[in-house]
Amino acid sequence: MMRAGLRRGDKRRLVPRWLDPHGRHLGTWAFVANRLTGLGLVVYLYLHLVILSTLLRGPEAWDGLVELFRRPVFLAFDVLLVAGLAFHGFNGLRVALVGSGLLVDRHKALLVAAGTLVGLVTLVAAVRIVG
Amino acid sequence: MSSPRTVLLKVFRYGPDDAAPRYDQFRVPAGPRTTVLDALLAIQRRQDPSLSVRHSCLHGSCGTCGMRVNGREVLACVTRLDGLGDAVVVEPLAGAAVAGDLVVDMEHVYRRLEPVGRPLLRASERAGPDGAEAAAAPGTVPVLEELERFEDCIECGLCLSACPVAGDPRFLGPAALAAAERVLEEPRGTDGRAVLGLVDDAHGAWRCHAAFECSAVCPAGVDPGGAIMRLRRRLLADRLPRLVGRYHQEVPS
Amino acid sequence: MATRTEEDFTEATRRRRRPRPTFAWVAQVVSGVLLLVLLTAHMVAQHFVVEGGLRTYDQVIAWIRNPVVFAVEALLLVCVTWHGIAGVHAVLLDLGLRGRAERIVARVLLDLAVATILYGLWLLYMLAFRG
Amino acid sequence: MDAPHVIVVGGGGTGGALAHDLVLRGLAVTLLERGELTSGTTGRHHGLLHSGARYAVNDPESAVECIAENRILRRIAPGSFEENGGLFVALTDEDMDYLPRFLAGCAACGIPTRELTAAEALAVEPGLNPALKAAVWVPDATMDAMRLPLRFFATAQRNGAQLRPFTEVTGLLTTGRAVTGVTLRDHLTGAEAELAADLAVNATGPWCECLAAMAGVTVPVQPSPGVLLALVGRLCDLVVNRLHMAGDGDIVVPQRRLSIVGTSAWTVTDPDDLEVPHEHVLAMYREGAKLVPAVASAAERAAWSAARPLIGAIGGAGGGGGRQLSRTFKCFDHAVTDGVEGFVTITGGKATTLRAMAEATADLVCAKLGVEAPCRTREVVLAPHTAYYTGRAA
Repeated sequence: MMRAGLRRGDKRRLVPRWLDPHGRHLGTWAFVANRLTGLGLVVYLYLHLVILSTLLRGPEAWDGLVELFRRPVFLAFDVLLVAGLAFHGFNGLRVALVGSGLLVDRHKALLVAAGTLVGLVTLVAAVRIVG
Repeated sequence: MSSPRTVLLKVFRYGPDDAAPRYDQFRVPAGPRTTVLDALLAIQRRQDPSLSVRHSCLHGSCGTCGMRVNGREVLACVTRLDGLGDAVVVEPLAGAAVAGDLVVDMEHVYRRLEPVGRPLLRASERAGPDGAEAAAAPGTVPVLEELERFEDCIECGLCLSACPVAGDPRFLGPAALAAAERVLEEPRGTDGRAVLGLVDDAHGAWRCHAAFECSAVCPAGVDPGGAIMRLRRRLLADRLPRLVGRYHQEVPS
Repeated sequence: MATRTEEDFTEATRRRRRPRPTFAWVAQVVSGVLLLVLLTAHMVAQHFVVEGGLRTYDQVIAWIRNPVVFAVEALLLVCVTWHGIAGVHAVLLDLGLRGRAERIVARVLLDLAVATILYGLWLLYMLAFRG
Repeated sequence: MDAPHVIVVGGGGTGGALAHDLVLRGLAVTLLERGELTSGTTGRHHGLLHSGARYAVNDPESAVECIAENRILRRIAPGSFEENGGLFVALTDEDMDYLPRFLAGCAACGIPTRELTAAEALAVEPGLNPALKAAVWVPDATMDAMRLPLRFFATAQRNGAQLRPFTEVTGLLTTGRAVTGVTLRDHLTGAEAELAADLAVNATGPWCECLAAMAGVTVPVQPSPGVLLALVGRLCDLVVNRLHMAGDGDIVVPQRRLSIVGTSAWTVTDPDDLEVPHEHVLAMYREGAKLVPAVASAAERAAWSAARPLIGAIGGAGGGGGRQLSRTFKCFDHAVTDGVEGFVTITGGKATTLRAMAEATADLVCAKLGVEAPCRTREVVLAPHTAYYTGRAA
């Protein structure tokens, strides 16, 4: 009765709020990208362990796998991997600084700097891997 | 003079007895100074009296008319239709229980603010127990400037709606964390240790992911994101010496 | 529906027994910074120090047998697992897990981290000394 | 269970203070408000806690009410005011001629003052027009127009009052000519209902004629809007008033990081239909800048109108007789004025006197219902405004 005028109700939320950065600022996009690259890298970590496990099965198994990985589609994946690592790393540095209360007023500039570094590293990696 | 411009408002509608929310469309005249709240009140008076909306001060100082307009958190009373386009989507704040239409239950804001012990307004130090007469000595108005900062918070809840992770009711959220930082900056007799303990939590200052959406939407210039980061620096300065074994009690100043 | 549940933040703040979350942050920052250094070493060494990069089974095994490499790889494994699992934990936390589910997830992730590190160390050991 | 049930119609400051007063006296209270609490006139005022000095010469009755309530509110609502004080600033020779009458008026009403030279005033408040001739310090203060009333609502709720925002009264239930309840519509659910009461209080401010008409009575109230202008920036720390007879744009109230310039006055019949005449906005800029020059170049945050409920020439409180549009309040027992039982109207007044208005009304309500209970609202310290939101039962 006391709350007669204010009952509860809400529209359903199908995806977590952080996964929907539409219309949001750069900071949220960076946060979402950091999460997605982070999750991707965790997946890669286990993939990597599985692949390295073929070393246990001797030279033939490994060398065959290495041949497979020299196909263009896997080289492109390598570039993507480096880009993801670079983003997560450089943006992570920014988050570590800002999130510890350092250079807080410069958080936007730091994001731009991180983005620039990611671009450079990815470019160099692409040239080296594909070229 | 051309005929007055009109704008199509797509307004979120929901009642406690409804199975699902819907969007109703209203066409309203829009002058250069017409605000989103003006338009909603015009709809309420001339088109659909059942539309529910919160408002009070009409100048962005009470914080009641927070809502999402085209996906962005704003105070409807100081947001002009001009420049928003010909179709404007109006929705209640996210992360709050919708009581009806654009009205949300603000309990989720105040439940977070209360434990921090945020003062309502800054009262200058010269106020005595008898109020007016004790304050009757002009010339001693303290210049607080920097310290005036947090009482700027109008408790509108825009930050909680904009924050990518404040959908979790356990997260203290930007407003309360900024209030905590404000209390620590100028304790005025409050127990800084208790406040520091309150925010040093996985759902406290450390839950923030530094997206700074709160600071982007704050209509009162509070910069909660920056305050959270300062709070974390304070926590690190307090806790780190213990981590490396040199325990010393640092009283937050 | 959306706002208050039985377990709101005031309850969360009452849980005083577990380690202060400040240390969780410090650990994530420290492991992240270490990762940046170790991963750079990991990648640069494998792709640039060895002419043409590590390719064949013999190259890889010889590489791992270097004690410095072994130590770096082992430390890298610990850091990346800690950092990654903590990140996944944060993501799952944002899904709104609470109570029993939250405790189960924390337990499973901890076990997973331990298992990952143990398996990785075993793999390194097998390759370096039994390969 | 057996306590008489009173319905308070109107969720402004007066209704909130009345609900607080009545539950303290042991009555069962339901407060109905068609929108959000304080969404009418209450939330829109400039946030001035009056010292009463503004009325000291012309309207001493209001002035005495103001200074008394100023002291009481600071006591029962600690933390709700900026202890900034106010200045009345003389800019012209005419203002200086008014100064002695002003000081005498304040003294007669018991309002503490302190005369300041131009240099002293500028030292206290550097934002002032440097061409001022003199100033008088008075115990004005800044309050929060919504959160101070919310403390009354919060306390009333804590003590058992049923507060129902977004619930509009659509009609009155009557038996003969006596009001016995209301019909209402819950705007959130769309549900309509009847609610019986031993007495209904019309606390709808400038809307009080609408409700009175449902009971077949009239109230001599004139909705009188004024334009207020909110500027970006805290242009002064003290409340700055013009030292002259009340006029347009003669006050600048600092409110957090805004500055509010008020106000103008005209009259309307429908308090829902308020214009914001552009020339009034320009007048606020022009007159406000005379007091605080920074007003002229400050960015506009918002301009809006608020309708005061001014009591017209018909009644006037306390023998005010034919005095036009006093700022004091009046409580009407419609059994006495119109022969309608169970219906009381409280109107007039201002934000500073909300508690006094409630006390007078509650005295009348209790007398009518045969309840003997003293007013306790002068002493009871109010709950924080946050309790209104956190204290509601789920």
